[in-house]
Amino acid sequence: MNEMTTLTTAKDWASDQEVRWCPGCGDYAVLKAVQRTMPDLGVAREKTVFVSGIGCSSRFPYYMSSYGFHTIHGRAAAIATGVKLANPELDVWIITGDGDALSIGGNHTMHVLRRNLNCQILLFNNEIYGLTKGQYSPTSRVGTRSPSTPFGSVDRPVTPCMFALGSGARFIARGIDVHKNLPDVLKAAHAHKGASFVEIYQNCVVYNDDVFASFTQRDVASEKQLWLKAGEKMLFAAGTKGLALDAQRLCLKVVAGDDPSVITHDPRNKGIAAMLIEMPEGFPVALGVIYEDPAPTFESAVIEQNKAAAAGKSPDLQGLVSKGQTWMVEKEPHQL
Amino acid sequence: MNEMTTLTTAKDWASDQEVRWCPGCGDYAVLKAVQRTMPDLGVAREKTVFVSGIGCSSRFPYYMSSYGFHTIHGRAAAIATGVKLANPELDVWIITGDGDALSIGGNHTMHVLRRNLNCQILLFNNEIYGLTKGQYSPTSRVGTRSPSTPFGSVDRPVTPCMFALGSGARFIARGIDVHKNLPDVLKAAHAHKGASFVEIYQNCVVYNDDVFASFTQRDVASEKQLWLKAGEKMLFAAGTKGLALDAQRLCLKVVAGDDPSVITHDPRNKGIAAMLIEMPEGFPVALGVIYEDPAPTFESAVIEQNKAAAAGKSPDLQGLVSKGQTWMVEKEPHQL
Amino acid sequence: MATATHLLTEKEATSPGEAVVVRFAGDSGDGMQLTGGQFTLSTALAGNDLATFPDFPAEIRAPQGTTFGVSAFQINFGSTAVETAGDEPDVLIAMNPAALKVNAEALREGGLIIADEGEFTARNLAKAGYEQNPLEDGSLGRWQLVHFNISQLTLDAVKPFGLGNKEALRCKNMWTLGLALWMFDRDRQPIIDWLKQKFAKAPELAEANIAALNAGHAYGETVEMGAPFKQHHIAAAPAEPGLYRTVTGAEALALGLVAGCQLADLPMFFGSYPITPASPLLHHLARLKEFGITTFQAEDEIAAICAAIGASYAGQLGITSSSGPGVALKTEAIGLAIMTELPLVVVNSQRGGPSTGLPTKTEQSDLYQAVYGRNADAPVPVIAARSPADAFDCAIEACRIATRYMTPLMLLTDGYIANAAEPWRVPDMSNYQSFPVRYFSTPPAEGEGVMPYARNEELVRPWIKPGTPGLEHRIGGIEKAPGTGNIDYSPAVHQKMTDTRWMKVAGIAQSIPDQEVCVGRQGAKLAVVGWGSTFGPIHQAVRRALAKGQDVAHVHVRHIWPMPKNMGALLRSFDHVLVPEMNMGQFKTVLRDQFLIDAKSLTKVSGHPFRIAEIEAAIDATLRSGT
Amino acid sequence: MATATHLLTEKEATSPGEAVVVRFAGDSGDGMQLTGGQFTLSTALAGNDLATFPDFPAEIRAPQGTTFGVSAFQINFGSTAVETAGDEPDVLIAMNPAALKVNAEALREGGLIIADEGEFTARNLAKAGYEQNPLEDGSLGRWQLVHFNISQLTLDAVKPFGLGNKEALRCKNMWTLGLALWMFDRDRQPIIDWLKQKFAKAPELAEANIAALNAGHAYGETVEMGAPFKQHHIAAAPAEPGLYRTVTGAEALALGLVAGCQLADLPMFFGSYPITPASPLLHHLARLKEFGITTFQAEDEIAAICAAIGASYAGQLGITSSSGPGVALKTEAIGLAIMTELPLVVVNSQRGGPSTGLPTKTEQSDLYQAVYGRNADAPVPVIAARSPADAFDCAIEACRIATRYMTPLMLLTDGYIANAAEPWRVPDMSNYQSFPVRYFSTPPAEGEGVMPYARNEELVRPWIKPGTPGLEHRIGGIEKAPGTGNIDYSPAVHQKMTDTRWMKVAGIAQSIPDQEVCVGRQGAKLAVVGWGSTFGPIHQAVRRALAKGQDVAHVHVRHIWPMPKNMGALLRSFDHVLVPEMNMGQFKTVLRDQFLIDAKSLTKVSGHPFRIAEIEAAIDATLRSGT
Ligand SMILES: Cc1ncc(C[n+]2csc(CCOP(=O)(O)OP(=O)(O)O)c2C)c(N)n1
Ligand SMILES: Cc1ncc(C[n+]2csc(CCOP(=O)(O)OP(=O)(O)O)c2C)c(N)n1
Ligand code: SF4
Ligand code: SF4
Ligand SMILES: [Mg+2]
Ligand SMILES: [Mg+2]
Repeated sequence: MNEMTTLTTAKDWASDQEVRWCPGCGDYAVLKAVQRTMPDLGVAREKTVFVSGIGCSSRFPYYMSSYGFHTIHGRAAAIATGVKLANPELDVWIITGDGDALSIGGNHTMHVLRRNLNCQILLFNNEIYGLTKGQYSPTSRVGTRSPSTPFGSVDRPVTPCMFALGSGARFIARGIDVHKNLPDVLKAAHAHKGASFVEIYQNCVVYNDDVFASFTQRDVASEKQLWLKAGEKMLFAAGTKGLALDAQRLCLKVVAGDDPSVITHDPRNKGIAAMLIEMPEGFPVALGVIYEDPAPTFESAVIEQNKAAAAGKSPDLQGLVSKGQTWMVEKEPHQL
Repeated sequence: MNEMTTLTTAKDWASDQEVRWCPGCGDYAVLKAVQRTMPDLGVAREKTVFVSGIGCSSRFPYYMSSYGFHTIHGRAAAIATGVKLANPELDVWIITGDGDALSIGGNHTMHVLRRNLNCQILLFNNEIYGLTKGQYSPTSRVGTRSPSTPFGSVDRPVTPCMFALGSGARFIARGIDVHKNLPDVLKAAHAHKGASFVEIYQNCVVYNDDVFASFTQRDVASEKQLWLKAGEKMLFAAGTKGLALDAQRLCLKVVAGDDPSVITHDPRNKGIAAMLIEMPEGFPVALGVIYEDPAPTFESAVIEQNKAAAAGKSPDLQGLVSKGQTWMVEKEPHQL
Repeated sequence: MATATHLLTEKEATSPGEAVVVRFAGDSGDGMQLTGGQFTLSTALAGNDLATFPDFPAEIRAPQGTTFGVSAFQINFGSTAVETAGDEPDVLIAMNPAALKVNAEALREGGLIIADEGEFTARNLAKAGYEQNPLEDGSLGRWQLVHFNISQLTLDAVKPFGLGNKEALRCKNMWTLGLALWMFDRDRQPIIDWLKQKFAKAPELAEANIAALNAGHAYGETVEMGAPFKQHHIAAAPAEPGLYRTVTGAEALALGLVAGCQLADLPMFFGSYPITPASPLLHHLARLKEFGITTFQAEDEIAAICAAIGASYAGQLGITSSSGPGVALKTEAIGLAIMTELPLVVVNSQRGGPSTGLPTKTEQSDLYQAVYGRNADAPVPVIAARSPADAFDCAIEACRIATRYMTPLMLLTDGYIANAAEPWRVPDMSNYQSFPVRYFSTPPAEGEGVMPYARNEELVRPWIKPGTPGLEHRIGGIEKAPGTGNIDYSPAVHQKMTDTRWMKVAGIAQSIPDQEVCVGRQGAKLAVVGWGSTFGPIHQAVRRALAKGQDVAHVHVRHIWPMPKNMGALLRSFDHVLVPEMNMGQFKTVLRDQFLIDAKSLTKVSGHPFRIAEIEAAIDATLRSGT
Repeated sequence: MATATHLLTEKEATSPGEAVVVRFAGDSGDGMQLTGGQFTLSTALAGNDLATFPDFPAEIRAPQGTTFGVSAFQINFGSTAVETAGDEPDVLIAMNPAALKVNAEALREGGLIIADEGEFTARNLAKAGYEQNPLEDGSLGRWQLVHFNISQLTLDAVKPFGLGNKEALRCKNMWTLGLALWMFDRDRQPIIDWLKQKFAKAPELAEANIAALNAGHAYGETVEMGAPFKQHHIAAAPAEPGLYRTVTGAEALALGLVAGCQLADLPMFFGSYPITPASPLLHHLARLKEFGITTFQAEDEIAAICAAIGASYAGQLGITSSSGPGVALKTEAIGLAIMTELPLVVVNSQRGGPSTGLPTKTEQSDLYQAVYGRNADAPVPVIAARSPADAFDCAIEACRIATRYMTPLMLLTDGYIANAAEPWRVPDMSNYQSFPVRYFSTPPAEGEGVMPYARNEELVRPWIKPGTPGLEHRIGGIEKAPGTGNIDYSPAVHQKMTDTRWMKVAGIAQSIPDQEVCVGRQGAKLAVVGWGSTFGPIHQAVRRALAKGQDVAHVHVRHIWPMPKNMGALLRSFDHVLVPEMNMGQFKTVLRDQFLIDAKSLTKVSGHPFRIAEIEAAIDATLRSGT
C-alpha cells in the first residue's frame, strides 16, 4: 500500500459518463457517498480500481474516474483477487449486488472473505434483481411477489452479514444508501487491512420500493437503528434503550438505556456479532461496524512467500531448462 | 415422506461393487456406519437416493444398494434439489467432500442450506483433495504443504459448520469417521426435517494422515471431545470439565465439571452455536448435534404453493393456447 | 400469415398487397412498448397480417431525453402475408427529439414523421445532440413532417380527472395511440376494454387514459391536416379460417413446452436463472402451475441445469433456459446429461455477444456453441425456431426428441423471436400426436442384474425412476459398461460407448421429416438456406426474387443437428447456396463440413435483423457472379 | 530423436535401426511408474532415443491384486528415431496375475513374459479372474515365458537391513529394475545415486533398495536361463550433439511458459484448480517462484480464469490450466477476455470424455470446444503441442501470440503428452527471440480522452496497466465504441467491433510460419494430416509407407486457428487427405469448412494412442480405394 496521501476533491472522482440509473434509485446516493469519501482517504485515482460484476449496481465503476473493470455476473471477487495479487499497490474496491454476490457469486464471496484479500466489498442489497427487471433474489423475504414468483417466493433468504461471518470475514459492516453515516462506514472499511465486507441497504424504486422502510423511514429510524461504535455502549432510541445479555436464555435482550447491564461493543467478539446480525422482531437493526478482527491479508502472505521462496535463487532460465539428470551427445549425428 | 418403516439389515444396503478406496481410508468406516444406520431408519432401498459430487468420498453411492447418482464436481446439492422437488417421497442423501462442497460447490451448499431442502448432507472433511492426489483444500490449515503449495498454504481455511451456520442451516452436527457415535449423529440428521448438515472428520491415510489426531487419538479423546446433547450440561473430560459463559468477556470459558455455571445445551441457540463451532486453542472440539432449529422445508413449501396455485384450475391445454384476446377468421382464404 | 405451417405459394408471392410499416419511438418512460403492443392487438383484430420488432434500451429506465434511452416499437402490417417487421418505416411517430434523432434515418424517403413539438424544448434538443430545432430548420426535408403539441393536447384532454402534471403526461401514449387508430381506421373498443381492466383499481386513471385515446382519435378526425396526413384502410389479409390470437416467441415457447410435456404425459421441471432475453419464459411458466409445472429460480445457471437433470433423473422432464453466457456455464453439466442419457431440454434465447455484449439486441451467434460447444465427443440434437409462432411447434418437437431418445437437446431461439409478436392461428391440440413416456419398471429375473444401459433398437436406454422397487442402480458421469452401466475404462468399451452415443443422436434423423423447400424449386440456380429468425426477411426476399423471375429457392432448416436425411441431396441440387446468418457464418461451417458444398455466407452482426433488401441484394450479386 | 525441431529425412526413415518395447506392469502399489521412470532415465543416458506411455488407474490406490488396479509403464527405445511408445511390447514384466491378465494380449507374438511367480497365489489368481495358473497351464504358449519368485528373491536380498515384510517387499520394483538394467546392459550408478538422494533421511531404505537392485542385476548375470532371456545392447541413437535430458509434457509445458514469460519480460500469474491430467503443471510452476511466478489454487475453474484475467488486466501474463470439463466452466470468462482484449493463455490437457469420462486416459476431443466452443462470434487462436518436447516451444508461442495480439489463446495438449517422457536436447535460450511487452503509458494530450480501444496496424489495442497516471479508464464485457471503449450498442459499432475482433485473430496468420510437410512430398497422392499427440504414430506410419514406396506425406499442424497462410494451397496439392484423430473427426470439420477439401477421418476413441499399424492400414486402404 502506498502510504502517501493524495489531494483530490469529490468532483475529481466523477467520470465523464452519464449516470444511467432510474431516477430516484438508491445507487445515486451511494455513488455520491463514495465520491465524497475518496478525498478523505488520500488515495490517488490511478491507484484505485473499482471491480464489479453485473447488475444495476455493477454499473458503478463507469461513473468513477479511477480505473474500473465491469466484469461478468458474480465474478468480481475472483477477478479482483487476480488484480490485487498482481499489483498489491492498487486500492481495490469490489462493487456488487445481492444477486451478483450471493446468488451466482456466492462461492467467490466466501473465498475472498476467508482468504482475507485486502479490498473493500460494497454489496448493494436491494433484495431484488434490478437489472433483469425485478425477479426475487436470495435476500428477498419469503412471500416476495416478482415476475418469477407470481405467487410469492418460498425460499428462506440468506442474511448477507451472517454469510460473511460464516465465511470467515474479518470486517463486517452495514450502511444505508441515503444515510449520512455511510461515508464513515466506508472510511472504516478502507482503514481495515483485509477484506472489508459492507452491506448497503439500497432502495430500488422501481422493483422493490420501500422494502427497508420499516427501519429507514425517518419516523422509526431512531427506534429501529442501532449504530454500533467500538468501545461504546449499545444504545438506540436516542439513548433510551440498550442491549444486554440475557444470562438465562444466553441471548440478547432490550433494556432501558440507563440499565447498567447494557453491553459495550467489542467488534472482535464473533459470538456477539452473530447475535447482533440476526436480531429478531422487536429489536433494532445493527448498523455500522459490527465485527472487526484483523488478520494477515492474503496478498501479503502470498508475496511474502513468493519472496522467501525466491530468496537466494536467481531466475536463470538456461539453468532451469538444463536441470535434472542430463547427458551430453558429443559425436556428430549420422550423415544423412 | 413415506412413514411406513421397512425392515432391512446392514448387508442389504451394500451393493455388489468392489469398494475402491485406499486401504485404511476413513471412508470405509463412514460407509460401514451408514450401512449399519440405514436399517434403523426404517426406509426402503428403492426410496433412497445417494447423490454425490466428485472426489474419493463421492464414490460412496456406488457402494450402497439404493439408487445413486455420482454427478459432477461440486454440483451434488443442485442435482439433489431437482431430485427432491421432482419426487419428495425420496429420501435424499448428499455425499460430498471438503473440496466438492466448499471449494467448487460452496455456492450450492449455501443455497441448499438456506432453502432448507429436506435432505442429509454428509461432508467428508479430510482437509485435502484426495482424488486429485493431495492438493490442499479450503479446509486445510495454514501452512499445509501439498503438491500445489510446496512451501505451505497461506490462505485461511473456512470452518465448515460456521459456513453452514452463516448460510442459514437449521441442523448442524459433527462426527468422526471411526467414532462409535457416528450412527447416532446420522440418525439425528435423518430425523431432522430440513437440510441436515453433518461434517465428518475423515482421515485420508495417503495424503493427510492423522490430521485430526490432536482430538481423535485415544489418549486425548476425552479431554478434547465435547459431545453435545440437547438439554444436558456441556461436560467433557469424563465430566470433570464443562463450558460456561464468561459474563465479562461475553464468550465461552472452561470451568470445572461441577461448577454450577456450566451451561446446558440448547440446540436452538444460534449465538452459542457460533461460539461452540469455533472454540479457540485449549478448548475441546464440539461434536454431535451443535445446532437444530427446524423450519418449513423447501420442497414442502414449493409443493404447497404448486397445489394452491393450481387449485380450482384444470390443466386445459386447448383452453391455455386459446387464451388472450382472440378473433375469428371466418371467410375462406383467397383461392391461390 | 406468419405462422409456422402456412407457407406462401409463388403465385401469392407475386401479387403484393398493401402494407404499412409504423414505428413508435419515445423515451423509455413514454410507454412505447405498451402503445405498440395495443396497436398490434388492434391490427390483429382488424384481420391484417403483421410482424413486430420491439427495440428497447439495455437500461431499466435510462435518463429522460437521452438517445440511449430511446425505446421503439415497429410494426409491419398488411393485407397480404407479412414476414418481417419491415425494412423501412413509412410512418415514424417521435415523442421527443432523441427519438427523432435515433430513428429518422431509418425512415423511407418521403415517409411521414409525426412529432410531439411540445417535447422539442431547448433542453431536450441539447440532450439529443441537436443544435437547432429540426422541426423548424428544414433539415427533415427528405420526409413529410407534421407536428403538433401532443403533450399539451393530452394535458387538455385529461384535465377533468385532476391528475398531477406527471401523471397526466403519462397519458400521452394513449393520445398517440388514438391518433394512430384513427389513421388506420381502427376500432377503439378493445383498447378501451383493456384500459378499464388494467386500471380496475384506479378508475380515474382508466378514464383519463380513455379520454386521451378518444382525444387523439378525434384530433385526427377533426383537424385539417396537409395531404400526407390522411386516413388509410388496410384490408384484412387472407388467412386460413379459425381462431386467432397474437403471440410473442416467449409466449409460444412457454405454451409449446407445456404442450410438449402434456403430450409426453410428464410433469415439467423448469430450472432457470434470469437473464435477458430468456427470463420471460420463466415468468410465463411460473404462472401455469395447474399443468404440473414446477418452476425453480436457481442460484445460477449451473444449479438451474443441474436441478433439471436431477428432476429428469427422478422422472420429470427437466428443462432449463438461458442465453449464450448462461448456456456457456451449463456446458459441463450438459456433458453429464449426455453420459447419463437423461432427457433434458436446454433453451437458448440468443442475444448479441460475446460476453455481456448487447443483452437486448438479437443475434444468432450461438450455433457453434449449440452444435460443437462442449468438451469431448458430445453430440446433442439442436433445433431452431424461425418465428414466434414456430416456437410452439419447435418446443413440442424438443420434448418429443428429448424423451424418445433420452438425450439432452438444444432449442435455439433469439431475442428477436422472444419479443416479437405475430398473429397465430390457435392450434387444435387434438391434432397433435401424443408421445407418452413409459418408465421402465420390470425388475430383473432372479440372478440377473439391473440393466440401466440396455438399449432398444434406436439405441435408447430405459428410463428408470428412483422409487421403483427392484431396479436400484447407480449412474454417473464416468465411462461405463454397456448394459450394466458399471464403471468401465477399458478401451473397447469407451470406443463402443462413444460410437453408440454418436449413432443414437445421428439416428434421430430417422424420425424427423425430410427437409422441404419453402418456396422456389428444388434444383434452382440458387438456394438461400436459413435457420432461425432470418425466416421472414429471407422469405420475402426470395418471393421478390421469384417475382422478378430469378431462379431462387428458400430452404429453412429447423433440425440443425442431426439434419434431415435428404439434406445433402437437396442442397447438392442447387448450383449455389447462400446462407444468411446473424453471425459470422456458423451454420455455413456445419453445411460445408457435412456436405462439402460451397455454401457462401451472408453475415450481419449488428444486433438488428436482416433487411429484406440486404438479402435481395445478395441474391442479385450471387446470381450475377454465378452465371 | 523425438524433439520438436528434429524431423527425420526420408533416407533415415528407410533405414530402420534396432528398437525394443518393454512394458512394466504391476499393482498400483508396486511402484511401476517409478521403475519406468528410472529405466527411462537409464535409457536416455545410454544414448537411445525413446518414448514412453504411462498408463495408470483412476483410483488413487485401488485394492491390491485387482485388474482395475493395474498400473503399467511402457517404453520404446532404440538406436534410431523413436516417435511412439510402440505398438506391441516385446517384453512384458508382470508383477502379479492381474498385470499379466490385463497386458498379455498386447504383447507381440513370440514376445517375452517375465513374471513374479511369488505373486501367483490362489487368491491373486482368483482376483485376476484366472481359474488356473497361466504360468503352468500352457495358456501363454504364444509367447516366451520365464518366471521366478521375485518376491522371495527380494526378501532374501534385503534381509540384512531388518525391514518388515511389507517394507521389504516394496523393494521388488528395484529388483526388477536391476534385472532390466542387466538385460539391456545398462549402468546402475545413476540409479544408485538417485536412491541415495531419495532416501537420504532413511539410509537403511537406500541400502535395501540398492541391494535389491544389485541382486536383480546379479540374477540376470549369473542364473542360466533359457534362450529368450539374454542380454541385448541397443546402440545409441544418432542425435544432434548437445546437452540432453528427459522431459514429460507437463514439465516441458511448465518450462515453456516460464520461458515465454521471460521472453515477454512479464511476471506470470498462474491460476488453476486441480484436475487430472492438468494438475502437474500447477505443481511444477508452484516451485518456481524465483521466476516471478505467482501460482494461485482457486476455488474453482471459473475463479481460476477470472483471477488470471484480473492479473492480465493489472499487467501480468495471466495463465490458466485445466482439462475439458474445467475448460467448459471457463468459457463464459473467455468471452470476457475476448471483449476486453486482454492477453490470456488457457491450457487444456485433454482427457477422455464426455463428463467425468476417463480422467486418466488420453483423448484429443476438445478441439471443437477450443475452436468453436463459445457463445457469440468469439474467435480465439488455438495451438496444439505434438509431443512432450514440442510443448516447450508451443508454450512460448502461446505467450508470444497472447501478448502481441492482446488475446486469449487456447493451448492444447493431452494426457498422453502430459505424462509421457522423451529425451530433449536442452535448448540454448539465447537462440530464442525475445518479445518484450510494452505497456502504454502516454497520457492523452490536453482535452483529448483516453483511448483504450485505439488500434495499431495489427488491430491490437494498447495494454494500459492500472496504476498509470492520466490513463484512468473503464473496460468491461459490454459492446463498446472503437477508440474510447465507451459502452455502445449501436448497430454499426457492433458490426465493426465484431469484424475487428475477427480480423485481428485472423491476422495472426501473418506472424506464424508457413505450414511444412514433415516427411514426404508436397503434392503427394495422400497427405496424412495430424495435430497434437498423434504425431508419433503418424510419423512412423508415413515413414514406413515411404519405405514401402507409397506416395504419402505427413503434415502436422501446430496452428489450429488461425491456420498458416499456405494451408489451403498445400492441402489442395494432395489427391487425398486423411486426418487421424483421437476423436470422432473434429479437426476434419475445420479443414472441410475452411478449405472445402474432402478430408477423410480416421478416428479412435479408446483412451489409448493410435498404434502405428492402425495408421499404416488406413494409408493402405486410402491408397487402394483412391487409385
Ligand atoms: C451469466 C449471467 N447470468 C445472468 C445474467 C443476468 N443478470 C444480470 S444482473 C442479474 C442480477 C442482478 O441483481 P443484483 O446483483 O442484485 O443487482 P441489481 O441489479 O439489483 O443492482 C442477472 C440475473 C448475466 N448477465 N450473466
Ligand atoms: C469440474 C471439475 N474440476 C475439477 C475436477 C477434479 N477434481 C475431482 S475431485 C476434486 C477434489 C476432491 O476433493 P474432496 O471434495 O475434498 O474429495 P476427497 O477426494 O478428498 O474425498 C477435484 C479437484 C473435476 N473432476 N471436475
Ligand atoms: S431497477 Fe432498481 S436498482 Fe436498478 S437502477 Fe432502477 S431503481 Fe436502481
Ligand atoms: S486418497 Fe485419501 S481420501 Fe482418497 S481413498 Fe485414499 S485415503 Fe481415502
Ligand atoms: Mg439487487
Ligand atoms: Mg477432501
